[in-house]
Amino acid sequence: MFKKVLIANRGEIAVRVVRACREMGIATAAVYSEADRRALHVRYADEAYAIGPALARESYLRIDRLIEAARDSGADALHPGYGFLSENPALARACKEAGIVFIGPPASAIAAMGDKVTARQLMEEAGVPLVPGTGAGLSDEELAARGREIGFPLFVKAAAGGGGKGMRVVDDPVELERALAAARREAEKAFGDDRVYLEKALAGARHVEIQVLADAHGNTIHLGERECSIQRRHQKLVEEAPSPVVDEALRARMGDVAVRAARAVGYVNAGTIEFLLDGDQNFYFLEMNTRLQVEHPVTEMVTGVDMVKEQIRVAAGERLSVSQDDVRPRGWAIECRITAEDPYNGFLPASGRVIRLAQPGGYGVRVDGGLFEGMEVSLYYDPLLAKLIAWGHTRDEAIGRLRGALREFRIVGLPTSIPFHRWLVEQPAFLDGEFDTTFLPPDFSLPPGEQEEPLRLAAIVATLLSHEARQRFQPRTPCDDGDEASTWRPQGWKLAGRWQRLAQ
Amino acid sequence: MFKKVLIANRGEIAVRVVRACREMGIATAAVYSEADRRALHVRYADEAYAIGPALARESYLRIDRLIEAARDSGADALHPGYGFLSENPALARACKEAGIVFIGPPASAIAAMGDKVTARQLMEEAGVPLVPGTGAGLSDEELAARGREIGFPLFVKAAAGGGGKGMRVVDDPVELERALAAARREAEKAFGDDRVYLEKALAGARHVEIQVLADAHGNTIHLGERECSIQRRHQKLVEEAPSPVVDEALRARMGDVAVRAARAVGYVNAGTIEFLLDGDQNFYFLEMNTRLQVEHPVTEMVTGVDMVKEQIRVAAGERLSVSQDDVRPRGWAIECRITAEDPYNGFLPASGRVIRLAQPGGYGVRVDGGLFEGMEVSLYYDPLLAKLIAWGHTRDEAIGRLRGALREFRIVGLPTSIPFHRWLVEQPAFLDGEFDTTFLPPDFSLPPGEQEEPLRLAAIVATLLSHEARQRFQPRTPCDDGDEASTWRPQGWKLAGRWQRLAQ
Amino acid sequence: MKYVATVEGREYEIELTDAGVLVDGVLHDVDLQAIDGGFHYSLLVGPCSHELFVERCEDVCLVGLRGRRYHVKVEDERERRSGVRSPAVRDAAGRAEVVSPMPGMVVAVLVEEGQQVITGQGLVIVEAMKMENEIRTPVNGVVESVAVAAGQGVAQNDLLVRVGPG
Amino acid sequence: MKYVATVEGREYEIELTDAGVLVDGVLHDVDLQAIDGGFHYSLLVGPCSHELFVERCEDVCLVGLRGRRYHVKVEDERERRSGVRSPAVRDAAGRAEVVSPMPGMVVAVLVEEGQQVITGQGLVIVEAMKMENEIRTPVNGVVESVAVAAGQGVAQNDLLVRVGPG
Repeated sequence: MFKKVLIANRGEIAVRVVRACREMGIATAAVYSEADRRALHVRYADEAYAIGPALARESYLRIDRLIEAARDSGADALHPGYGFLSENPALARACKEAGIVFIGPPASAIAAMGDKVTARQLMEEAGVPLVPGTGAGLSDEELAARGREIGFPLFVKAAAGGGGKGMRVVDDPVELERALAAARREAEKAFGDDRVYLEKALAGARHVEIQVLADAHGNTIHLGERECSIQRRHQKLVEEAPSPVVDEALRARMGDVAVRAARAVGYVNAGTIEFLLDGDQNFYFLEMNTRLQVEHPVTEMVTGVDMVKEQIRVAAGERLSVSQDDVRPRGWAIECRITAEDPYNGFLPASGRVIRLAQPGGYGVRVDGGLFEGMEVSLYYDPLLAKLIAWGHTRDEAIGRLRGALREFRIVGLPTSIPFHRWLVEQPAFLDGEFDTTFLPPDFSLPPGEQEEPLRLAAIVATLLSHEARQRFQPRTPCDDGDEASTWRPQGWKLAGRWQRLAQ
Repeated sequence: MFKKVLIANRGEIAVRVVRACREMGIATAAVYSEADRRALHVRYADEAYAIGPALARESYLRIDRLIEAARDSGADALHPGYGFLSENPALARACKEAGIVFIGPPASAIAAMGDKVTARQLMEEAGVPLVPGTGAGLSDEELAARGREIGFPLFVKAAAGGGGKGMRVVDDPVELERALAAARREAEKAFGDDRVYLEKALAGARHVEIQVLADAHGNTIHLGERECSIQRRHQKLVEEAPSPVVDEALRARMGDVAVRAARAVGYVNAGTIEFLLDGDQNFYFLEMNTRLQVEHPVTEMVTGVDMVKEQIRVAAGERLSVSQDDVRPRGWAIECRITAEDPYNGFLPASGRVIRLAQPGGYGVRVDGGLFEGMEVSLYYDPLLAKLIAWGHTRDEAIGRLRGALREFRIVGLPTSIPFHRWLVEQPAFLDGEFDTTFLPPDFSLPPGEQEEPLRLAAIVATLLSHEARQRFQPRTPCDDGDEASTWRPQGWKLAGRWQRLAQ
Repeated sequence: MKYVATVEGREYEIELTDAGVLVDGVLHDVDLQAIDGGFHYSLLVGPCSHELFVERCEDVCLVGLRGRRYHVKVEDERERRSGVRSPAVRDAAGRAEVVSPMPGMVVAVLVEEGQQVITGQGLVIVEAMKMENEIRTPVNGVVESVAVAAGQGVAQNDLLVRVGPG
Repeated sequence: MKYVATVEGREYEIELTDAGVLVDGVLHDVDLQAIDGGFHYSLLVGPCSHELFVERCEDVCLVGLRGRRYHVKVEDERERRSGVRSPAVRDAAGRAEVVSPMPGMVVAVLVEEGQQVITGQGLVIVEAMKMENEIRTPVNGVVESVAVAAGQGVAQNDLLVRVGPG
C-alpha cells in the first residue's frame, strides 16, 4: 500500500480523500493556492504544499507544480479528485514519468473517453446504444446541415467536454449558429480544444448513470445506478440512488452494458457511465466520466462500499474488496449539492464569509464538506460548498431525513442553494419520483415564498434589535464607548413570560 | 398516528426524538428548564414550554409540569427519552390518566423491571439465567452474612436502580459495610428507595446487551447485541455492535432469551436486556432497561432500523415495521460518548462555554448531539454532550473512521472526553477486541502524552500570539484604542515562505 | 416605543410594550434570546420556536429565517415622518442600464456604441464560476455607451452597457 | 525578539527572526494563520499541518492541540530577569489542604476537628453529576479544620478539610 498520497485538488473532495487515506493509515499531502491557505483540506491533511496564486490555471491546473509538490512530499501516489486535471491524460502521464502512481484509470482510457467523439465510436463498436448525433471536427456549416437532418432540439457539446461545460441546447437553426460560437469559445477556454458535436436532445429522458469499479486483475463490477435528472442548465443539483424508475431487471441490463463499456477501453479504477433513459426503459450512452463523481456518496450509502478506498486499493494493484455478488444495495440515499448560489436570483454565484455554520446531524445524515466558520467563499472555484446526503430505508424516509437536515443546516453570511433544496423536497413531482431532466427550466429561479409569517417574524426581530441598538448608541458619557462595544452582548428580550405563569 | 409529541427530556436525546418525529410528520413540543432556554432541543422543536428552574427535581422530574405542558401543547403522546422519569412508572400512569399516550412500555412492565429484585424473580421463573445474588429488603447484617456466602468481589446494587447509580463493587467484608451505607444514601436520593441487594461480581465478564422491540400485536423481536464493556465506574464510555466475541449461534441464543424475558413482563416498545457474558459463552441476566438506551445508535447503524420511529409506531398501536427475518445486520458500528469530563483528571465533570465547535463529517460518521456554539455546559445535568458513532464494513474500518472523526471533532472552551477516546482507539487490546468490564480501573485517568512535539508547537503559537499582543498593546496615541480593539484580527505569521520559492 | 418595519414591501407597525410586542395592534408574546452573542437567535412567539440569524442590523437588518434572507428596514416614528432613512431609488428614465448580475470576468463584448439592439439580444458575455453567461438587453434601442471591455473583471451590479431609446 | 515559553514544566527559548522562528536555536519555518478571528489557527511548520485552538492568551495561553489543552507561559527576557510574571506558588508547609476536585455539593462530612486520619481515609463526600465522590486524605495526620458542611455547594478547588501533622 501507498505511504503517502498527494491530493491534487481542493474543497470537499480533497477532504473526502484525506479521510479515506487517514482511515487506511496513509499519510496525506494537500496542495493549496494562495486563496486556500486556510481551507479545510489544508488543515486536515498531514502536510500541505503551496502551488501558486488563486487562479486555477496558475495553481490547481499546473501539472508541473503538482508533480513538484508530490516529489517534495515524497508521495508515492496522487489522487486527482474530480474536475481540474482529473480527466486530463497529461496528468496521468506526468505521474507515470515521475514514478508516482496516478489514482485513476490509465491515461489511454482517459484519452479515449475524454474525446467524446472517439468515445462514441468505441461504444458503438462495443454494442453500447448511443443517442443519435454527429462526429466532431465538422465545420459550423456541416454541423448546421447535419443538425437539420437529426432534428431539433439538439445539444451542442464539446468533444473534449464533460459535466455540462461547453454544452448548449438549441431549438432551431438560428439559435444553433449562435450556440456553436459560444460553445467553441467555452470549450477552447475550458479544454484547449474547440471541437464540438451535436447530439439529439431526447424529450422526457432521465439522466441515469451506472457506477463501475475495475481492478487490474480483470474484475469489473457495477454498483448500480444513480438518478441525476434534477439539473439546471445541465448542472446536477440533486442525485439519488437507486432511481425511482429502475427496477432489478433494468438495473442488471444497464449494469451489464456499463461493465462492457468499461472493458472496451481497458478501464481500471472507478468510473461512471452516463445514460439517458427514456420512458420505455430504453437507455443511451451519453459519456463516461473517468474519475470519481461528485455524487459518489449516494452509491456508497446504499451499497456500503467506500469508493475512494476502492480507488486507492485498485491503484495500489490490489483486488477490489467486493465482488458483484457482494453488492446488495440497502435503502435509499439522496444528495443535495449545497452551493454558493442564490436560488432566488437565477442561481447567481455568491461570495462572502461564512460567519456562522451549523451542520445537521443524526441518523442517516452525512455531510461531505469543505465548510468552516471563517471561510471566505470566493468566485475563483466551483460554487460547491458541501454535499448533504440522507439515507433511509425507503425513499420516503430518506426524503424525510433530508427535509429535517435541510432545516438544521445553517450557513450564515452568504446566499446558498439550501432554500432551493427545501423547496424541492416539498414538490409533489419530486416526492412521487416523477421527473426528467427538464424538471427545472434553464432559467429556473426559486419563487419567493408566499407565507406572511416569516416576514412578520423578521420584522419583529429586526425591530427588537434595532431598538436595542438605538438605546445602546446613546452614549451616557463620551468616553466609555470603547470597552462597552467589545463586551456588549445582545440581551434576552422576554416581554411576556410563560414560566412565571406555571411557577406562581 | 400522533399529531404532536411532547418530549419530556433535554439534550441530545430530546434532539434525537425531535428528528424522528419531524421525519414522520409529527409536530414536537419541547420542555425546558431555566438553564435550557437556548438549548438545541428547544430550537429544533416546533414548540417549547418552560417547566421550571434549572434543578432537575424542579423541572425535568416534575410529572405535574410535564403533564401540564403536554396539555397546553395539545400533545397526544409523550416521549420520556432516557434518564429522568423514563423508568418511573408514575409518569407512564400520569400520562394514561391525562389521556396522553406514553411512548414506552406499560407502567406494569416498568415497575416489574424497575424493582431489580422483583425482576430477578420474574426472570428466574421465565428460565433466564441469573448472576448469583440476594434479594432486597435485607438488613445490612443479613446482607453481610449472605455476602460472605456468595463470596467476594460483590456488587452492592440499588433495588430501584439502574445505569450504575447506587452501585458499588466491594472486595471484602469491611468495605461492604461502608459501601452499603453509601449505596443506600445514593439510592434514597436518586430513587427515593434505599433498598439494596448483592450480586456476585463475575471476573473477566463482558457487558453485552440485547435490544428488543415489541408491538401490541404480539410481535417481539431482537436487533442483536451491543458490547458495552468499556466502562469506568460502571459508566459506559464506548459501545459497539456487534460484539467482537458474539457469533451467530450465541447471538441467536441470547436473542431468544431476551425475547423470552421481554414477553415474561408483557413488554411492548423498545427495551434492553443487559447480560454479563463470561469467557465460556455463558451469559447471565443483569437487568432490563425499559426505555431507549443512550447507545441505541450503534444498533441502528448496523440494522438500518430507526428505533425511535419504531417506538412511536408501536406506541400508536401500529405493528413493528420489521420482522425478525428482516433484521440483517451489516457492518460494524462504534459509539463514543463525548462528555464534559476531564479524562486527564479522573474524569472530573467540567463546565464552561463552548466557544468554538467543529463537528466531524464524511462517510459512516454520525453525530447525535445537543451541542452548539455558545452553549453553556453546566453541572446541573448529565455530562453527555454528544455521541459520535462511526460505521464501517468491518470493525477495523469502523475504528479507522472513528479515529479520523475524533481528530476532526473540536469542542473548544472546556475539557471533554475526546482525548480519552483518541487514546482508546490506539490501544492494542481495544483494537483486538480483547477487553472486559475491568479494562478501565475505577480510578482510571488518562496518562499525559509523552510526545515533545505538541509542547513545542504550543510554545511556538503562544509565543507568536503573545508577541503580537505585546506589540498591539503599545498604543500609538492614547485615543485610538477602542475602535482598533473591535476591528483587530490576528494577522498571519509567515516567517518563511514556501510558495515564493516555487514562484521564483 | 413605536416603529415601522418594512420587509419585502410589507409594512408592520410594531410597538414595544410591557405586555408584549404589538404587531399591527395584535399582541405577540415574544422571547428572543441570543445564542452566541450576535448572529444567532432563538425566538419563541407564544410556544412556537423559531431559529433566526441576523447577519447585520444597521440601516437595514438582514435576517435569515427558514433558509431565506430578509432585508428589514426599521424606522421609528420620527425618522419615518422626516423620511430621513428612505433610500434613494435609482431612476434610469427612458434608458436601460444593463448591469452585471454577478461578479465575474467579461469574456466578450458583442455590441458597439451606436448599434441598434432588439430585446433579448446579447450585449456582453460574462464568465463566472467557469460558465459563460450572455447578458441581454431588456429593451429595444441604441447602444449609448459600453462601460467594459473583454478581459475586464466586473463586480455585481457594475454597469456594462447603457441602452438609450432608439 | 527573544522569549521563554514554559509548558508543562518544559522551557523553550524562542526567538522571532526574519528567517523564521528559532526554537532552542533550531530554525522552524512557521506559517500561522487565524481561521476565524481569534480562537482557531492553522499552523504549518515546514509542510506539516496542525490545527490549534487558543482559548485565551493573557498571562498564560491556553492552547488546544490534538485533543489536549496546554497552558503556556510566555515571558520576554526582561520579564524573566525581573521575575515579574512568575505566579505565586501555594505552599502548604507540612499541612495538607484537601480541596474539592470538582464543583458539586457536599453530601456528608465524615470527620471532625481533632480526629486522627490515615492516608486514604474518606473526609468528605461530594456529589457531582449525580455521582457521589469520596474525597480522601493524602496524608496521615489530625484534622485541623473542616471548612464545609453537608448540603453546602462547593466550587472546584474550594478548601474542604485541612489536615495537620499528627
